[in-house]
Amino acid sequence: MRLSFVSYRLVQLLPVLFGVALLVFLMMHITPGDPVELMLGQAGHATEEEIQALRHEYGLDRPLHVQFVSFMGNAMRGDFGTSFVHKQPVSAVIAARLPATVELTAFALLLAVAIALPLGIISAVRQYSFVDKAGTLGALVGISMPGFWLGIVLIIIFAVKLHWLPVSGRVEYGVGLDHVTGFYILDSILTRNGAAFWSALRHLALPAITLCAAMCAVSMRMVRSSMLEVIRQDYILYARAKGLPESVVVLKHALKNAMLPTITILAVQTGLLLSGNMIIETVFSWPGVGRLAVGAIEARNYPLIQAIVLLYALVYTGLNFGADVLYFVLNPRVRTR
Amino acid sequence: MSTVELGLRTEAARRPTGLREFARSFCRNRLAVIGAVLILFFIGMALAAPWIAPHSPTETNLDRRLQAPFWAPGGSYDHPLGCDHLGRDLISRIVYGSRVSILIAVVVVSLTMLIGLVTGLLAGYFGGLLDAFISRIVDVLLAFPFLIFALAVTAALGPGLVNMILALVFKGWVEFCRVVRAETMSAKASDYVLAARSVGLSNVRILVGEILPNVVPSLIVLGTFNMAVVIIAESSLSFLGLGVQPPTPAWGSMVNDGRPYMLNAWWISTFPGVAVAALVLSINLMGEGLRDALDPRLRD
Amino acid sequence: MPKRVGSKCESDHSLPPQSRISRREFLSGAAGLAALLTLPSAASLVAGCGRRVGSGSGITIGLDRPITTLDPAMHRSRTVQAVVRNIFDGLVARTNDMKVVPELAESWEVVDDNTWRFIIRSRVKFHDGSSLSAEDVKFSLDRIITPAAVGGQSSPRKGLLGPVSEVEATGEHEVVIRTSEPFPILPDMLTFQEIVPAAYVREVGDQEFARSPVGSGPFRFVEWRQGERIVLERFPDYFGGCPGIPPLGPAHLARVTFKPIPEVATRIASLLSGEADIIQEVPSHSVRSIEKQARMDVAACPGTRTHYIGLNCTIPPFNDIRVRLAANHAVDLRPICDRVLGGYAKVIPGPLVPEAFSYHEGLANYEFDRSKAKSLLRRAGQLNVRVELDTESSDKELAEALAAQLSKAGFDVRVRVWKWDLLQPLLAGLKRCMFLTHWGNASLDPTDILVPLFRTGERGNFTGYSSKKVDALLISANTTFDPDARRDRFRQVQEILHAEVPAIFGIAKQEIYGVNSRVRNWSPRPDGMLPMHDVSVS
Amino acid sequence: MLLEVDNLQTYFFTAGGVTKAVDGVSFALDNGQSMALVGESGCGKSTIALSIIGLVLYPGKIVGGRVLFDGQDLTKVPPREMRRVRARKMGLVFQDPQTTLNPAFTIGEQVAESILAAGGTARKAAWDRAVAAMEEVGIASAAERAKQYPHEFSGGMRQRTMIAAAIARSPSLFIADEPTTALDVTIQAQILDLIRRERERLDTALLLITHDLGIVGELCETAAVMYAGQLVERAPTASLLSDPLHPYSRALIGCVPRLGSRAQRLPTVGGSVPDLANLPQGCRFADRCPEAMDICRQDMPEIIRLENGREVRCYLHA
Repeated sequence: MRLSFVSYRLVQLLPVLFGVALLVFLMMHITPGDPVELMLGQAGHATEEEIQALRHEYGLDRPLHVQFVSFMGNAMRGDFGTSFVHKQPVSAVIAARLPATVELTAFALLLAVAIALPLGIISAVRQYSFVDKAGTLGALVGISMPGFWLGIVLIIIFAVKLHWLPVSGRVEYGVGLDHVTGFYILDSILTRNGAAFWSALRHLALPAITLCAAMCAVSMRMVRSSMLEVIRQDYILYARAKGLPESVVVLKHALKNAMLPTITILAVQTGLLLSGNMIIETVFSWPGVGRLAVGAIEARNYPLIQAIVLLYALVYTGLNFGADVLYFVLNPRVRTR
Repeated sequence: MSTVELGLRTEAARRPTGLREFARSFCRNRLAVIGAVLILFFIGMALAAPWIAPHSPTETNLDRRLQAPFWAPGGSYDHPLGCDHLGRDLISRIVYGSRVSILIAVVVVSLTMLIGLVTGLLAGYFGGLLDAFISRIVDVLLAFPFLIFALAVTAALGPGLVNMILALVFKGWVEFCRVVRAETMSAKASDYVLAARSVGLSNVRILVGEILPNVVPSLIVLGTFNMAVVIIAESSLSFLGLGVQPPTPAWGSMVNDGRPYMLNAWWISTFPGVAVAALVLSINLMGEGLRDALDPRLRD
Repeated sequence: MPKRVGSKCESDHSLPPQSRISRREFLSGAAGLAALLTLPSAASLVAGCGRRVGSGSGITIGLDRPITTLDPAMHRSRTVQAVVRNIFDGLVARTNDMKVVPELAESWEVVDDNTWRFIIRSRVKFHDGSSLSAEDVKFSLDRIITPAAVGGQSSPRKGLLGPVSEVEATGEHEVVIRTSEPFPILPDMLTFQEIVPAAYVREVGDQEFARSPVGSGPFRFVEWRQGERIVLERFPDYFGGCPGIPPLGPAHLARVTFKPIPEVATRIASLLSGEADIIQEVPSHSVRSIEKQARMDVAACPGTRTHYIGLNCTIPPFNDIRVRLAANHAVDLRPICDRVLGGYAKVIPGPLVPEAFSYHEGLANYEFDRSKAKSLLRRAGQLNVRVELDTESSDKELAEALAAQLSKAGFDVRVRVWKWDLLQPLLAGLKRCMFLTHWGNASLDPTDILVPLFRTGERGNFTGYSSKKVDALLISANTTFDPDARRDRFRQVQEILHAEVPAIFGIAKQEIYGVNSRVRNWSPRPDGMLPMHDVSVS
Repeated sequence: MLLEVDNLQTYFFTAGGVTKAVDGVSFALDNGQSMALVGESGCGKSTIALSIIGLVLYPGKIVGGRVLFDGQDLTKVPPREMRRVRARKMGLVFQDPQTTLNPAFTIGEQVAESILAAGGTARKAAWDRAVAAMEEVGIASAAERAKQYPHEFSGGMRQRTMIAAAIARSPSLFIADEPTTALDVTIQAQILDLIRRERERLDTALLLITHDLGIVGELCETAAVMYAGQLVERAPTASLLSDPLHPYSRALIGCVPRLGSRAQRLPTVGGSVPDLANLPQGCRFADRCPEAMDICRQDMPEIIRLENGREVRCYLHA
């Protein structure tokens, strides 16, 4: 039963990935703009023949369908070609940037959950209380602030005025952090490098807070509303009537049921975080995939864009898949049917 | 909705759900009324912009470039919130900006809601191939980073207001569709829909009469939040080069335009940001009130 | 003498820039460390772990663009060159005031119209200890001019070497360069190329080389965390640098860190917080907020980029010269330079910046006269003609100011803000009629800008301007060695362009940098290079 | 006296006004006794149950009267103590086993939890007792079924589970709120039988809340009829059924179908319950009462105690 569900969902991923690949391929190729022109920059001295030669080198002179087939074929082998700008395999370019993005996103996600879950629960249990109202207000403010604005404000306050936190980057030079996994927090723990750990954490703070603000707001509201829905259910009244302590009623009986819709929302939100990365990473000069993507799009760096979009799609569908599986595990109705 | 005979709902809260009742219930929610009044205020501001705004929103005057708000050094009461990087009066731009921002939010959210509602209802209710088809499209669009969309749309159609709305709608309906679909599926399995089916009600009547009312509350909550998201998205899009074109003032773009001046002229992007937050707050307060008034289950 | 502009500079005019900065007090070491110390727990954690070794002699530079490669042959970015130029040297270099001087080349001579001979300096060492020879020079230039020579790919810098067709190592320290047609500006163009170690590149491969390069420059490569920073260290065995740019010897700085920080506000914030010592591309409106800070300063110099409004001469309304003239009479660039650009810009009457070779002093901008503009438009039947002014978001402010002026003089102008990748093909296809853009002229030789912008059918010719006379003059100027003859031809071209007005000229913006006052001996350069060899910190 | 409800007033403060769901109800129940609260839906009988267990939720509030339980006034007990009282001394069964069991936990867990809440039992022991209780209420292979989820149980089985959860901790008061309403007729009988049996076995007092007079006779010694937030009649069940005094009781009993009765049409009570937020001045049943007099619309009748221990709120018996 379980296996068939999982494999069914896995099979569903394939058309999605294919659809994403096709979409990004078409979008990038049918819109005007020549990567070779952009690569050569504004200064003169490039002849038409040179441009043609470069186009040929990157296979841009072949018919669209041929390009797509070869792109898909190579992509299945994990080969996304060479980045026009970096002159390196796309996979290597992305691999160098991926840990930064994953670290930032994971941290922001943790932060968002750590804030949104308790606040959402309290707001629901104590509906119309001060915490509820303050939380609602906070969520609205959080969602009303564009990431770049909040980011710059935080930089001005915490880096420029107070000198508490660094403006950009991931870790100080000179703390002697060894590369193990590429996740600096993890690396510093693995190598027991306290200075590096502290430095990495400080660098992570501002971008993570900025990134999680909007997600935190949405998640909190979602937790609150699904908790409100659940708390009105008869089984909660019954649980109370049984004389269970309020904490058990809320944290066990209510939360487990409220988690089901929340998990789905969290998965979607994490997907949105990935897009949010593009702007936050730019503001904080965070060396991640989001900033890479912005640059790649501006330079029409097709191989890199395609790979990044596919990666995003993969992560996103993977998250959703994970949420589904989790839903499946948490929800006895689906599981045992 | 089977409920335990426990008095809370069945005994105390049985009231007809007429329009008047709805209005009464809504009006009793003080915060919701405040929200509604604020929204009316913003709409009034948008409509009466030419009479309210002290100056032209597009008139540049380089002598007043980056002039500070009235309380700060260099400010004057003539331009209470200061001037932007081209010496345009900020408060006038905010007043006029309400037009564009409200228009964008309303148009985008209504369109996305409508598309999401229809597709979500269909997918959730009929299931099968239709569901699979819609769900895969939804999955593909959801898995696609928004930035790429925005750029593709600009690339195909050029930057501008209408194209920006298209880009927002193109991706925005998906979220509504997902939620509506899920709600529809759970409502479909419920007793009252089974009952309605067994009585032989037509699909349309079940969808509109039985399922829709259950979907609407979450739709409204999502919709009000999306208003906020859309207004903010406009600023992110101008960050990416797909914003409202100058010199038309729009709050989101104004927030973005002020970005490089954050260090030395914070007011340029902060005041429009405050306007966004105030509008979003009032939309949301009203949304909550609407939801509570619309949903008999949540009424007290 | 490099030009420094800016209010503070002006007031200190009598002092050389270096000493001016050096007079300032600098308190503790890195400001970043100071920031850290505000948190006691941080201090205890960091203490004794060797952070910021010799912090006094390190410098951090905030770049406005990402660094995509460290292979000097595989980029087309000024910022990348500014970085790699510290790791590598070229045959030829420019002084801070843009004079071309020999670097790795000891001297050169023109053998004939199509042949040049370069004598290479001996006793130059690469960072891996090997010696630089003529072979390395040939290898480096061959990588650029030969198609698919770098790991199967062609160098995007080929165009910069124009007609260079063959490079031959004729001795241990002698190289002959042949061109397919006369190429008088070869030395100028060679300043854009750097010499790489042939043996090392062959050994590690092109890809690895691009990640961890070895050069012969004053700094050697230490670390590149992509998107985050590039760290270089002093190369103790450096040959000393151009004799034309004293002092000679190894670099003063122990370490140079480059950090790409594309977001303007963030870049300024990292200067103000002490994380960066020099930052690129400071917008003029932020100058005051930097100068306000103790120990922070602004340095500016003339740039090499020309901002202009291109007018498409092939489609209405600007196919009518009266409309083009009207547009030129409609704008008053002086207040724009003074206010919008904070005085960090100069009005220019043509495509060339005043520092460029053969700049025509005799030309003047069209007189600002709205009624004249309107009457020209009326005569052309185009009064209140509606046009869109295309631009990029980086120039939005300027475009809005110009549009406001044009709209007061009989045009109805709307600004449309694009991304360059989308605007570029439309411009190249001559589909847009009015656009604000800029073009760089890093070599300061007019060829670099006049040819791509105004020769018939060139890829930067977005105005569709076509004049047989101009085409012929440009070709002849480019193949002539006599500087006076070249100057004369370029001046003629400028006169024709001024008369036929394919564009509204023009603004030459300054390059504005933010500098921490502990930095000494550094000054900004028009070409945007950031040589750190002579720089030190107090 | 185990339970003494004295002039209980529970109001709901809603946007529409004050809804007097329970308006001055008094009754008493001794150890081992059983009593039924009968009335139409919406008359406030379930609110009485909630008031007793201290779970009247916002916007409801007990505004007057006392609920004495073991001599303790539950309306004045702090929530934490109230929880302990519920856990140790009360057992509850609700109407709809479909929605009252948490879908996310196993049956055994939910029964065991109820034992754990009473305190003094280890987790393992609680589980064992839960399984034993499930066996006791007639669930076959209880050890296996305890590991299943509510949706795998039938309605009757779920109701048995609820009873198991209630009896597992040997409460002194057993409150059953419409325990059979949602069940099939055949199952109803089994469940009623089970309740009676368990009540006798444990000698628990029973407060049965129902709209179905038919089941009252089998379970309860006394019955109280409720109308619009008030008690209108209280009597030993047998007397009430054979000789109802209040016109409402009569109407209600008239509604109970009798097997073998040949009536073509079931009699119904005409009209509807008055709005609890907007009550009439006089007798609350006056509008629907076939025997209403002028005074009935003027003044609210008081409860009248008759010699045989019966109580009725009606001017007919003054």
